[in-house]
Amino acid sequence: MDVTAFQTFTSPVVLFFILGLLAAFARSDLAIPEALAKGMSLYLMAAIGLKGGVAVSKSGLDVTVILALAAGIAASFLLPLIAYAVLKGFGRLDQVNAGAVAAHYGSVSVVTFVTAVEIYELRGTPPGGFMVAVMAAMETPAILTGLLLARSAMKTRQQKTSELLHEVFFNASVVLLLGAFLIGMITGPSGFDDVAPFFEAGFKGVLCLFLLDMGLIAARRIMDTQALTWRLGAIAIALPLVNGLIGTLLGAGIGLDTGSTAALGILCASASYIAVPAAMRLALPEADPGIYLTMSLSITFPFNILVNIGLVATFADALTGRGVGLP
Amino acid sequence: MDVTAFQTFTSPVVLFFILGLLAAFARSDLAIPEALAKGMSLYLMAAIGLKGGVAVSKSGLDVTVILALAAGIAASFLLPLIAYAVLKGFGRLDQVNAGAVAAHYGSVSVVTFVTAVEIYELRGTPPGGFMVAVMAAMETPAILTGLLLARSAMKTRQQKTSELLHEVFFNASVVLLLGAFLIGMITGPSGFDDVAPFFEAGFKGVLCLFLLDMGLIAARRIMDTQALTWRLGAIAIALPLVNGLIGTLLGAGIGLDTGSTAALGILCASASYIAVPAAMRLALPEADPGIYLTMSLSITFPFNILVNIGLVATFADALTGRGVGLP
Amino acid sequence: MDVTAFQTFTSPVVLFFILGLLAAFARSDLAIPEALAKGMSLYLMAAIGLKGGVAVSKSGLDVTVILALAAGIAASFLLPLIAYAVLKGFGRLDQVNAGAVAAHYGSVSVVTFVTAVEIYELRGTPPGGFMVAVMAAMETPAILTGLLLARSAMKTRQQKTSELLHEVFFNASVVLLLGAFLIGMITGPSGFDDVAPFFEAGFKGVLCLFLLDMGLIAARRIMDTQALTWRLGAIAIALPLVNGLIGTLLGAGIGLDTGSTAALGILCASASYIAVPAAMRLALPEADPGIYLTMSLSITFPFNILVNIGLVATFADALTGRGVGLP
Amino acid sequence: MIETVIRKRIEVLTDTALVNRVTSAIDEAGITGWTVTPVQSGKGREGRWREERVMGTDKVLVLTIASQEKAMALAEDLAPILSTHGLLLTMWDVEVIRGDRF
Amino acid sequence: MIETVIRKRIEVLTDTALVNRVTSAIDEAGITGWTVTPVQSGKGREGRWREERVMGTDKVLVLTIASQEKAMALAEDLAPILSTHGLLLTMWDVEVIRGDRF
Amino acid sequence: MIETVIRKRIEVLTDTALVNRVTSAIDEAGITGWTVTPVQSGKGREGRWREERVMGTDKVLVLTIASQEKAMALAEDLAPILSTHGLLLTMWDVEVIRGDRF
Ligand SMILES: Nc1ncnc2c1ncn2[C@@H]1O[C@H](COP(=O)(O)O)[C@@H](O)[C@H]1O
Ligand SMILES: Nc1ncnc2c1ncn2[C@@H]1O[C@H](COP(=O)(O)O)[C@@H](O)[C@H]1O
Ligand SMILES: Nc1ncnc2c1ncn2[C@@H]1O[C@H](COP(=O)(O)O)[C@@H](O)[C@H]1O
Ligand code: NA
Ligand code: NA
Ligand code: NA
Repeated sequence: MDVTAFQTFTSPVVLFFILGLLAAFARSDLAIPEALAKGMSLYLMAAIGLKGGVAVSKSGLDVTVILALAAGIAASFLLPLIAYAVLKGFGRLDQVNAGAVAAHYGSVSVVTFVTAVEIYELRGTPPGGFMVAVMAAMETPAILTGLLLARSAMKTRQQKTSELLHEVFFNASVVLLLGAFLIGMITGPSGFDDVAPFFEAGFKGVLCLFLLDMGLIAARRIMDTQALTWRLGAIAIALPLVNGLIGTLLGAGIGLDTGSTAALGILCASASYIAVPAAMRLALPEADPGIYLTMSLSITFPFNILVNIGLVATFADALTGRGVGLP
Repeated sequence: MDVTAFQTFTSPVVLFFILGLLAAFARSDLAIPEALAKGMSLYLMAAIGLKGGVAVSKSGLDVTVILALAAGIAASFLLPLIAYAVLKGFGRLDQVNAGAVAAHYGSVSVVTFVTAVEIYELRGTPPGGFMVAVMAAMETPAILTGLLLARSAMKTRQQKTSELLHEVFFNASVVLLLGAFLIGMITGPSGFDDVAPFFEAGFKGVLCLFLLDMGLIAARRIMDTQALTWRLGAIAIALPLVNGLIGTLLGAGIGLDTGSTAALGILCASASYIAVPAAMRLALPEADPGIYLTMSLSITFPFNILVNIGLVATFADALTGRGVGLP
Repeated sequence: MDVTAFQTFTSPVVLFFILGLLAAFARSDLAIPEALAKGMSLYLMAAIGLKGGVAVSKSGLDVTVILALAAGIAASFLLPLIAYAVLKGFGRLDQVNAGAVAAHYGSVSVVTFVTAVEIYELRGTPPGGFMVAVMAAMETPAILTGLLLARSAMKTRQQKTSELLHEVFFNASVVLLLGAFLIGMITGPSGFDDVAPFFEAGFKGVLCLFLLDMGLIAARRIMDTQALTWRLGAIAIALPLVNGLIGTLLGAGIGLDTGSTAALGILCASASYIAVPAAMRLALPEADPGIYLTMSLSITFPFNILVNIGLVATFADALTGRGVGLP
Repeated sequence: MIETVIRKRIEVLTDTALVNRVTSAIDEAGITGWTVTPVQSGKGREGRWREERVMGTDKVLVLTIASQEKAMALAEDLAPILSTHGLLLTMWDVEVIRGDRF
Repeated sequence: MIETVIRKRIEVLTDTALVNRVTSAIDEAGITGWTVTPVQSGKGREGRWREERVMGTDKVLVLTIASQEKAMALAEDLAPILSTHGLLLTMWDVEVIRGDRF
Repeated sequence: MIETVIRKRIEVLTDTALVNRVTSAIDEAGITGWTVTPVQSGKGREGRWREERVMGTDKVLVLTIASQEKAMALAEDLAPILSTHGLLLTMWDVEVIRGDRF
């Protein structure tokens, strides 16, 4: 664990995130143009999708992959239930806000996953390529659970369900991740070689700049917010710990290798701050973005990047017996 | 031909284009920010210009190059005449719209050319570097022919001719393509080595994302349009076939190698959707962009990328005897 | 010197700058989207900062570095005094405008420095990595001197000093340069390897496109300006010559190697066109941006890129005995 | 002298996620068109929003020109979601040329 | 109390390709300045345009503040190309401070 | 029929560097919020500015909706820096729905 924690803090990727946090706290005017930030997130999703697909085209799809997909989807459906109970009870949120926040914690954060993969590769326990498909599959089920939990309290003109389902299944990140994954599977390693200098060599550098931006945004939001209580802050730390534990147990339980187990753990631990907020704006406009964005983006996200990626890895090591992962 | 067609559909570049088409048809909200799309097109033009110039600095300029330039310019001037006749007759367009559309089909599409070069290199028949200069030379003559054809029907305050000529000869893509071409010729291979990691290694990856965007745009336009008749749709398929044939015959006739012959074919087959529409907005505001953009961008462009690049290559093989191209 | 001058004009980086100048003078509509230009400048600062930090992590900090920092800071404080005298006397500017312009010439231009480093590396006299820290340290002292010089003439509501100091010390470029420098020092060469394909391999290519944009902007500004007299134009050439001389003498005097001596020279010779104008807008709104931007951006910047980088290098060679620099 | 007529100009500040709802309300009101312009940042009762566009919480301004009567129909249609969805609607009279288009 | 005067605010929606034509009309009308703001998408009689900015069909909004008289001169000057070139012009009265500038 | 009330709409064109000064003036005037929209280029007495955003000389448009009284307080507060800092302020009456918010 010492090694992991140490590696985390000498990785340029994490250091750029910290630089972003510090710059924002010091009220520097450093900012990444919006178009660039969107472009970088499209690039990261295309790259991670492609790499996953190429990996699966090499290893093939087997029963482990099916199990991992099933486990991920089940977790995304069910984790919001725990979150909802805690948020309504200890967190003192009303039904609508508790449902909205719960949906975020069942879904996943692409950048947390990507950062974890980088760090797990450095440790010698790279997750399997199919975990990208698991991530894409976990993005949306939580939204449905969250809406069901909040629904009875909803007063306004209902979003048409078909419209919402469409939004949920064809949102940009799901389409791009799965599309690039399929392209990677079709072209395989030889087709990927052509585009590898762009999608592989540039990857970590882009991730550095993207995390710089995320640090700036996370810190600015927490400085501007008025909506956050200490109870909600505590939950935003507790949920990734608990969910990370559950995910890691699940991964080890279905027999994943060390890296994939940790990756499933961090997927469960991470909270969405792109796809789910967009869906909530449409479907639960009464819920307060000041609550769900600040919790997922300004507390859980940094906690996962700086601490939890390492914790989950250590736990996965213990459960699976380190060295099982293919280096 | 089987091999070519197969290669086309396992190339990540083409697959990303198809992903874009499908995502837009499924009404996904996937979109590339405008600034990024413009940046990528500047990058592609700078890179293709540089590479062409470096290639010519190695091979030198000879009579073949002069002939290819002359053939390209002549084709750009004359191809609109065929298009105009078909558009007015079979297509039932009025004089102004027929002239405007004809200008597009005489000019060229940079991205079609670039994609063709990638695919022809994979096949082992790379076009000569000087074809970049031919492409730049073919961008604008067609605009003049199109305007002459439409002119007698023009009613509004005339665009000053000098203003228009300036717009035509100093438009961004001509300046950047020829400028980068000259820079490539001046610096030569040794100077290019410095910037190759950026302009060469990243090229195919950027092309992937750019074609993803083009797929999104082409599909969205055809879903939104009301201006298109089946006659015009048919012409938007027939013209690239006929013009591709003419261009390939021309290339073989002046003794170009296989790759360059196919490249001249695809230049003739391709239709502009950047430079010419901009010029038409200024010079022929009465013409309907709903017609010329939908034809060139939403029908001819995908047809060229998915089908015609392969057809033209096969035809060029037959005419020149495959294997003449330097692999 | 012949060699240097020749190398300058076959470097793609400089040629793209010239292309930008020519395209703007020909009134082409070529333009780089704003978000992209900002993104490229962030990239260049992060990359140069990282590289400097990694270099220092290898070589360690010693007395030379301290001396270079002290010399740079002193120069930034004091060079505006010379500039101010010339601008008020020969240049016939009033106190406020003379102070504002003087601040620009004491501060530095990141892109001029970066271009010089590229060219000095080609010549075999790379500057030390610590010069990046010197550059960051030189950005802001000149602002204080310039304000002191102009202050007694200031009439409007004073910018709160604390606010201004904050703006000055936490402005985006200082934070990013020093932050990336520290990250480079912490991660060292091994951590940098991961991100090198992005930050190192792409560097010169990005610099090409960025200088293309700078050429466009510099030329367009000079065509649009009405504020410039021939006296001010002459000063915008004379100051970089004189300041470059002073900086080079200073560098040789404190015993820097050839490359670092030339780098200190070009830092003194360069004039800010990003950080200082922004500070002047806040602190000296009465000063005319038409004067200070046109001088620093449209005259001094091109003069440095095209001529002075070479001159300063030749002078540094003579002073230090070429070959002292570590190639 | 050219002739101008009076029309209503309506501007609606809305989350990007809701822009389709606003534009389809415009279409349903029988208005000929609309234009979307970008927005950078802002502050309201929910505090500042600034860089959250990566997070899908960015906003745009939808502007449309319509006759008095169609404008009121649009305002009527959007009224219920104005407060629940945090929309901001302003409208005023403008002069337009070729007013028959609107 | 500060004093305000009434001026006309004119906004012209135009293709980017035509922006020079509009701004030179403003200059010719003797108006002191203008400001160009970006536009993202829209719908008109020709259907939607959205992502076509790569294609040179993007639009901008040109806004200018002028005296009543200069504003009418500008409107007069632009009127002939309003329909042929798909421009959209609206104008209304605004209060400005330091009105002598305009 | 929905009810609308009249409020002032104020738009201030300002250097990006000064946007904090403008928005804090809005906050101090007790106005509930503001919105910042981007600007691309322009021309004024100092000549054109166009691509200088890399140079920190870009501008934005700050818009705010307020009651007549608060609007005048804001205008009063900004008046001194309008000419020194090259700001451009226009205001006019608009109809809003749910006017109690402003
Ligand atoms: N009623 C309207 N309100 C606001 N914008 C409009 C309106 N009608 C047209 N537009 C804009 O003007 C552009 C050209 O319209 P048109 O000339 O009808 O194709 C459209 O794409 C819209 O951006
Ligand atoms: N009459 C005007 N109408 C619209 N915008 C203007 C006008 N005059 C000036 N501007 C804008 O205000 C900025 C500063 O103007 P100035 O203070 O005259 O240099 C210009 O760059 C324009 O963007
Ligand atoms: N008085 C106002 N003037 C201009 N824009 C406002 C005003 N109040 C709110 N806004 C904008 O509307 C958004 C939502 O406001 P709210 O619903 O109060 O959170 C804010 O983020 C601002 O961009
Ligand atoms: Na989760
Ligand atoms: Na053609
Ligand atoms: Na200097």
